[in-house]
Amino acid sequence: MIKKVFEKPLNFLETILFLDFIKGMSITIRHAFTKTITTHYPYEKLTPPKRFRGFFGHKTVNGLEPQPVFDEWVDRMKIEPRPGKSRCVVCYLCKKACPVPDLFEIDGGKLENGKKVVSVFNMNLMLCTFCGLCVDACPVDCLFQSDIHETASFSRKDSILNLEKLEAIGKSWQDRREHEPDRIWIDDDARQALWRENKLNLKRVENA
Amino acid sequence: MAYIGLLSLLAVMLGLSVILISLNWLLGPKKKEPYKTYPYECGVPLYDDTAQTTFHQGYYILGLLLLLFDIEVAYLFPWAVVYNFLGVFGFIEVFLFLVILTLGLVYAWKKEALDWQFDLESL
Amino acid sequence: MQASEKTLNEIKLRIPYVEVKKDKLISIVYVQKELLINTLKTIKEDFGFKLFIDHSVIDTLEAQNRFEAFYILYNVDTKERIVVKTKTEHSLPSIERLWFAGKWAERETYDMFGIHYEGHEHLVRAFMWDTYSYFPLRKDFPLQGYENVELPSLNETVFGDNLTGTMNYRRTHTYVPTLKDLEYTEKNRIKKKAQVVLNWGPLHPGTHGTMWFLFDLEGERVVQTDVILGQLHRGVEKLAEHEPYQQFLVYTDRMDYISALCSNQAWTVAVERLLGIEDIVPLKAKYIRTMMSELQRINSHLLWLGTYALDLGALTIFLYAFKEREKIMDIIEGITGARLTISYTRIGGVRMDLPEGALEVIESFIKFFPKELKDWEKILSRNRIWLKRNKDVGVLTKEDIFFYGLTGAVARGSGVFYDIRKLEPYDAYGMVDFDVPLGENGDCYDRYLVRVEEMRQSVRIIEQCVQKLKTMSKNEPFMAESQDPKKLRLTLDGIGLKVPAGEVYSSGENPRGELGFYINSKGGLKPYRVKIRPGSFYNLCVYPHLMENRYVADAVTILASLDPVVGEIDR
Amino acid sequence: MSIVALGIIIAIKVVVILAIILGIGAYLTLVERKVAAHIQRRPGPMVVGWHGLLQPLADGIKLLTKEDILPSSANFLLYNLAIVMALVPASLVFAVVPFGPEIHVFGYDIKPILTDVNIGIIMAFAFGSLAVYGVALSGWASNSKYALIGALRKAGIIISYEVVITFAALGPIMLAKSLSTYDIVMAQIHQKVWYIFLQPISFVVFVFALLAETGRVPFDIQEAEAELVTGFTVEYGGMKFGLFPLVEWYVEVLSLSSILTVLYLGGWSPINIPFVGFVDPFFFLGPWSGFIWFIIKVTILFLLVLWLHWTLPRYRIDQITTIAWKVMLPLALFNILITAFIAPLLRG
Amino acid sequence: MLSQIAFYLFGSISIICGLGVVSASNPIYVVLWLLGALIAISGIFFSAGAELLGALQLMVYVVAIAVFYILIITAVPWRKLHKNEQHNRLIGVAVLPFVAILYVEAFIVALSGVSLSKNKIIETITKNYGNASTIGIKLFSTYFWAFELMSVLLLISMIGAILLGRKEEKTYD
Repeated sequence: MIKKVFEKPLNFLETILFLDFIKGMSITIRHAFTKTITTHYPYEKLTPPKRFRGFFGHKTVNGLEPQPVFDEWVDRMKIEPRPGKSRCVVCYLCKKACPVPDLFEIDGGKLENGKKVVSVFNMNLMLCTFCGLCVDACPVDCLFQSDIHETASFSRKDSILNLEKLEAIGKSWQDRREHEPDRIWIDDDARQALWRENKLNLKRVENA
Repeated sequence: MAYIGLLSLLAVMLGLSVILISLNWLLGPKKKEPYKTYPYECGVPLYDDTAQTTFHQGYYILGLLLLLFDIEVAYLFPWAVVYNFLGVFGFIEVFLFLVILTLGLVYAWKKEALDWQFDLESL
Repeated sequence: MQASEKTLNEIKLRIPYVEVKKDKLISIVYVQKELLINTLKTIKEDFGFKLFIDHSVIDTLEAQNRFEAFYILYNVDTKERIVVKTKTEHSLPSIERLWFAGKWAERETYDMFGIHYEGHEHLVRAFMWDTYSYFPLRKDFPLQGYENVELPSLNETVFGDNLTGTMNYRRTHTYVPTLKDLEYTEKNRIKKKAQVVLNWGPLHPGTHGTMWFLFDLEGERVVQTDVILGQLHRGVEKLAEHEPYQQFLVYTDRMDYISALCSNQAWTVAVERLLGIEDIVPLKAKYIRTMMSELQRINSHLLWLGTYALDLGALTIFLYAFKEREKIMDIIEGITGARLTISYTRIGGVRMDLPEGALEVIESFIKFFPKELKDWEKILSRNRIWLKRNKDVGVLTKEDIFFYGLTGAVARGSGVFYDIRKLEPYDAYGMVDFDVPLGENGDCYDRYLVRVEEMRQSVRIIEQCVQKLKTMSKNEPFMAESQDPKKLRLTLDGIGLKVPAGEVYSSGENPRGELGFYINSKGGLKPYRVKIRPGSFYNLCVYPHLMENRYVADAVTILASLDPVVGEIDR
Repeated sequence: MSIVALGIIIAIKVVVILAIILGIGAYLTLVERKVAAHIQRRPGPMVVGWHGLLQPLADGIKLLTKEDILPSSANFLLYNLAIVMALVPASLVFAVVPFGPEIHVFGYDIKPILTDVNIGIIMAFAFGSLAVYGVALSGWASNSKYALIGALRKAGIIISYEVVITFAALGPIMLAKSLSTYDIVMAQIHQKVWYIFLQPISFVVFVFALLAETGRVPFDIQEAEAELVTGFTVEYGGMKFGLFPLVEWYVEVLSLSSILTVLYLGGWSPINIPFVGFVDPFFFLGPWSGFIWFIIKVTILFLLVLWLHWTLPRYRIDQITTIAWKVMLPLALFNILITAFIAPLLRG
Repeated sequence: MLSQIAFYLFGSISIICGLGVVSASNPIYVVLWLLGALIAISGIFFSAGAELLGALQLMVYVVAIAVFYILIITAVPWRKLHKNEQHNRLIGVAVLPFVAILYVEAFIVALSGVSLSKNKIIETITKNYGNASTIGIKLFSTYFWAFELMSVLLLISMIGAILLGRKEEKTYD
């Protein structure tokens, strides 16, 4: 329950022979002759884990939507799902879930057949905290966070995601990462190289 | 004659340092901005307008002691060189010398002059 | 634990003019403003509620006695907590003689509500500069502030970005201090007694953030110290009043940004207690939360150890600590998706189940970590320089702990058994086995040893959590009972379920001391008032006392051993 | 020896010392960064050149092309004079360092020492302590509190360790019976013993004083980054900023390490078996092996300094002065007395 | 000849620096001028062949000035100093004629054939024994009483320094 902490004081021999220094120095020298454990950042990059909360994207309609939720929402909101385009059903739940006001700008356009499609979906990432509450809120698994983490830009305009950008990110995500298993990391070898002394002994998983 | 080398090195180093300092001035950009030359004090307004004020250091006595010990060393250098010529006599001589000065050191130690001097009541 | 019926009755018997109230969540003593000091004194001295936890006021907007003040006190021996409440129009008696920590709390309240404290020695604003004329936490102060300063954006002038609609960058802002304001504040804080007043901070590597210290120096010795806070003040408490409970979680990340998960957990537990759903949170979620927040504790202590060593000149330890910290960050990133501002917990559970491989990775980490810790201890713990720099520096007695309202490792370093995880177990802490390290002398060295030992104990806790989680199947729920997990999260976002009226004080043991949330709900989607009790803020309040007659070089030692984080101090 | 030959020899020596100060001094920054990096399990500079070999060049160019800023309310003359006063005396110490044995080239006997004088060792200490002015002046001239505190701390260190270093050096001088650096090495060769074996106490004291005078950990308080940002250099920029660490951390460490090598490690002599003789694996190089040994010894010392630097925490200023006066100085005095007993036993 | 040139060079430097000492208004400059003067004087010692004295002059006095320097920074009331900067710089100019006269005299002396290099005794001693040994043997045999007295003197001055430098002792006067 209670553990008193204390350390023995230095004894005479340790003081005159500088054993405390030597102990420390033996550790630093040992480290000096082991391999480095850094990633050479701009030249080498780690793959972010699948759950990484980076730039946002819109998944596109490709037949893998969560059913029956998607159809329910499509019916309820009178949406026209278009293959290859955003799954968004203009439910505004993401906007509601967002702790920041004015981050989302969402609007649905009316088609000639009376159905709706999403026409405006702007996200002002200058205000964004990347908390992921909007992603949780999305009922149709449309809005998601991708693995894009290099988000700096030279212009304010570039930090606003519009529908095209979101769809492009979504498509590229669906091509690259969507099929991956829900695993802590994907790049086991690179991580093992960084963890070096730790043996990770993860079960190998073949990418589907 | 032996010092010509020393003097020439001195001259070369003087020239070099002047060159290095002025090169910076020649090659660097010159852009004036309002707070660029503001003294660094963590980016906030200065409380005192200048840093060149009276500033109490705790080791002033140590400085004086150093001076005395330096003079002592000045005597010991010649002694160290001729120590073997002098034999026992020289040893006793310097032993006395050292003992008397060690007394001084012990006195300083006892008077806590070897610690930092701070006297807050005098504020 | 709230004060028992028995204690309340004894108080009622002893001090007949008070009113007592007790419900499941909180025990309150109501008292008249005029009799406040006597009551507090009796409660402190005769009933043993020695530890000062928090004080602030609630702006009730009523016509008479607009402000309701509350004082939260703790009795370490009987493990009871009590809240003393009083009503006032605009002024209160100062309690700085009873608890020094009250001085800082009063400064904060004066700053935010404009309450005047009679008998307060140095009533200056805590976060805002001294020439600021509004009181931001009053209910009639608008959330976005009064817009009266135009700041042209560099981006606009250089790149010509002209955005429209809600995307437009607002050029007008609330009042910002000018250099003149800052100079006035600076000179108002400290009356120069000695030779030189040194600005130590806000942009300084040794202050661990944007803290602004003023050292009045006689040579290298500090004669008096003052702290100017507020460089990172964002009005989190104000924001809390305007956010649904779930959405405020995001802001707790940004308070103590080094241990975001622990703050998340403390907030979640507080809201769960208010909602009364603490018991229906699934066991798996509890274990996951405990495990993750202990990982975060190690992470936070590693940052502390690294910067502490860095401040004392041992730069290599800094990078060794960061090497291990990086591994924890990798784990947390893999599980939650973020490295710093994590927002992983949800009211009623956690955001996601653990991914595949997470437990194996954590197991591998905790197997290796103690060895590494031992190595660092070999470099530091018995090094003569380390001993010289830390022993007998910044000594805090047990009485100091209570007087200054210190918690966390600082309190434990002085031998005060104060660990919320043991005293008032939340989540899975009651179900795991661990020791609380206690120091003896209360100097920087003891605090160092306590924190290092805490890392070992965290490893123990994580080990037990991993063992427990391994026995749980993948299909067990990680959110409180609900058909659709997403639905509960959404309902708590404020679309469906509403929070009942009531108040609660609930705290979590953060790496930097007790992080408490006093939530006052009048029902509905949003809290009426949230007072956050930041561990760092009260831990820092002892700093001027510790710095008396010490050298500038000790400033870093003492500050680093208190381990404050500005995000939490300023909120 | 003709005047022309003498002039050429002196010119060559001066150029060599200049090369040591600028070239090697600059490259030691790379060595330091690499050593620090590997101790901390990083690769260090890797981008400019192969394994960052051109990094010092890039650093130099960067420093030279920075803007030359004079802080307002700083004193222009003293501000710049400080750099000169830091660089010049520190480099003058090399004038009395014997880099190797006497060599015979083109019919001339050349001692690889710029000024071989009777009192070389005193001159080395005198020049070494002159370097304090650069630091102290820079602190006052730049009119910043951090700089002032840093400069005064440096002055405090010098005040404490100047006396310690001279007292420590008295031991070897007594054994060698000479103040000339060249003769001290020769004495060690004749007596067939490095003085480190006879003077272990004074060696330790000297190493501590070396660390203190050069501002290395655990005595780097004059720029203690955590408290004073960078201490006395806080108002300097560009090459001016670059020169201070160059002088303090590299030139001074090199020069004092050379002096230490001369005093305790037998200068250019090969590996020593006390009182028996010397073992020289580089015997095939003839007299040139001496230079190799000198370089090896100084390198090892420099690496030792780096190793300490990247392992230990730092002392506080009052602890530093107290240690100097209460531990180091009595030890050095004690050492002198012991040496007085053993010195007559040595034949030289 | 060379040593003669060196003597005049260092001599004039020391005179100039000495003038700087008395004419400078800022104490920091005073210290720097003094430093220059002392280095020049040690240069004179060197040029005269008294190497040990020169080196010790460098070591002891340089350190001494470091102490002065700290004294100035720590004890000079700079604020008052900045207020009355009306220091008379003309003193320096007024001294110049005297310097000129001095130089003329020095040249007359030099031309009349009295020069330092004539003093052969010093040179022979330094050549045969080295400066330090010569001084050492003299000091520890002929003048050993003076040497021992010196230690007592140093002890007294040490005690004096401690008594004067400590603020605590001042409280009862």
